[in-house]
Amino acid sequence: MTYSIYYFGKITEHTNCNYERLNCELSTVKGMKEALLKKYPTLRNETFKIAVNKNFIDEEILIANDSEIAVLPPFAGG
Amino acid sequence: MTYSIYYFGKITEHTNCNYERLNCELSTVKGMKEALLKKYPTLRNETFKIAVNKNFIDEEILIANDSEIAVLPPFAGG
Amino acid sequence: MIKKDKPKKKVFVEGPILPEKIANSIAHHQVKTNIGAHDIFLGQVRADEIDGKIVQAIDYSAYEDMAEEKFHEIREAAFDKFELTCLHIYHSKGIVKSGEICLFVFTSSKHRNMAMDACRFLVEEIKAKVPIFGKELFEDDSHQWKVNK
Amino acid sequence: MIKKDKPKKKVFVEGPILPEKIANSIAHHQVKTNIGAHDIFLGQVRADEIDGKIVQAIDYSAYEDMAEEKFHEIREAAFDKFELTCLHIYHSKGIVKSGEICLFVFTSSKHRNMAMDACRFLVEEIKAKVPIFGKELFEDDSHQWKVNK
Repeated sequence: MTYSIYYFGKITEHTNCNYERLNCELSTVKGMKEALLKKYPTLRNETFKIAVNKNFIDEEILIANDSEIAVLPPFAGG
Repeated sequence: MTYSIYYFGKITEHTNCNYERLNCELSTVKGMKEALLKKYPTLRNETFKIAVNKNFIDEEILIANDSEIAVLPPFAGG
Repeated sequence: MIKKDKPKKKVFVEGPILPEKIANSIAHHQVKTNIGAHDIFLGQVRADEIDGKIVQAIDYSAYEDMAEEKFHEIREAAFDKFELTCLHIYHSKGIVKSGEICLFVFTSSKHRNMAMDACRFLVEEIKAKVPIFGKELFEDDSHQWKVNK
Repeated sequence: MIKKDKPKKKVFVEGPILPEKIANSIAHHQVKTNIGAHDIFLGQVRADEIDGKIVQAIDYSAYEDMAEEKFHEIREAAFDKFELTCLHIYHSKGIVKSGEICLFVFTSSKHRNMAMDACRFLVEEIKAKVPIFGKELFEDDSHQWKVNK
């Protein structure tokens, strides 16, 4: 599977990039979280949510190939 | 007693004036209402409140000489 | 009536409240950097249809001395009830055409809830307690007197 | 995600929201003579002191595609829940200095309650659901990331 992953706000201070393409096994949101924490161990101290194609989905649902994944720190609008 | 009486809004359509000085006996708000209805019988169909020196007071309290009396139709601010 | 020591602020403005006045008010608050939230309520004259006739304008009058006192009391009550940085109230007198603004209530606070709660409180208090009268004028020179609900 | 037919309105503006923009928005509503009440919420950047350092500005960024979708959903929900004539939302991106405005929510209705309820609903929804991020910048070039309560 290939996923496009976007990072925002404070998360980018851990990843040092806003965007990357990740090749990995078919995954769920939960699996994706674990893969990210493995790649960027310091993310463990951050609060974040994962959006799939601009929506929050159940952690156990499989993420389709070519999905747009976003790693989002707490919101601060307004 | 002498009272200064001010009329506002729709009330002035019954009194045909904004202001008059009224000489009458020592009176309460209740008594003042009755005197006004006697002088301007068509006021009977109107809703109004009487303010004494810019406040609403108990209907039974005596109104001091030289008080400023206002006859106020329903409010429409905003 | 007990005399208050604080000077009363003038609330009434002649004719409609212009958008530029609102912009100026907002701009004046940019130096107050402890403010995080503003709430603004604007009352606008509606072109209501009543018995087939359309309201063209409202001619506002008031028992001004009492009204300014009531505005002052309402303002003090709001400062007691809510944590506000500042608040401003303006109301028209005289002719305000339909589509024009007749009431401008402006509250500012550190956080949003206080600003919004205070703004609502002020609007309700003004409508209920301030002796302002509105003559709704129709095209054919007839009129009717507005009553707040 | 179901595709919506209605065009989405642009919410993001570069830098602070200027008082003149607010005045223009208000002025544009004077032709809508069925409106009786407007409510406006403004978010302003506070010069908060954090560990002895003062916030100079917030640098706003967003997951813009998702944010515009969320704004659209929130707007549709407000129109469903409240009887509104119209509503407008603008949010800054990029640098907004302390004292400047970063959020402008504008609701209009025939009567006051709907406008005020809707405005409050919108502000809460925006704060909770829209992926916008704020980097609070201090004088010494350090920063911290803002988190909504």
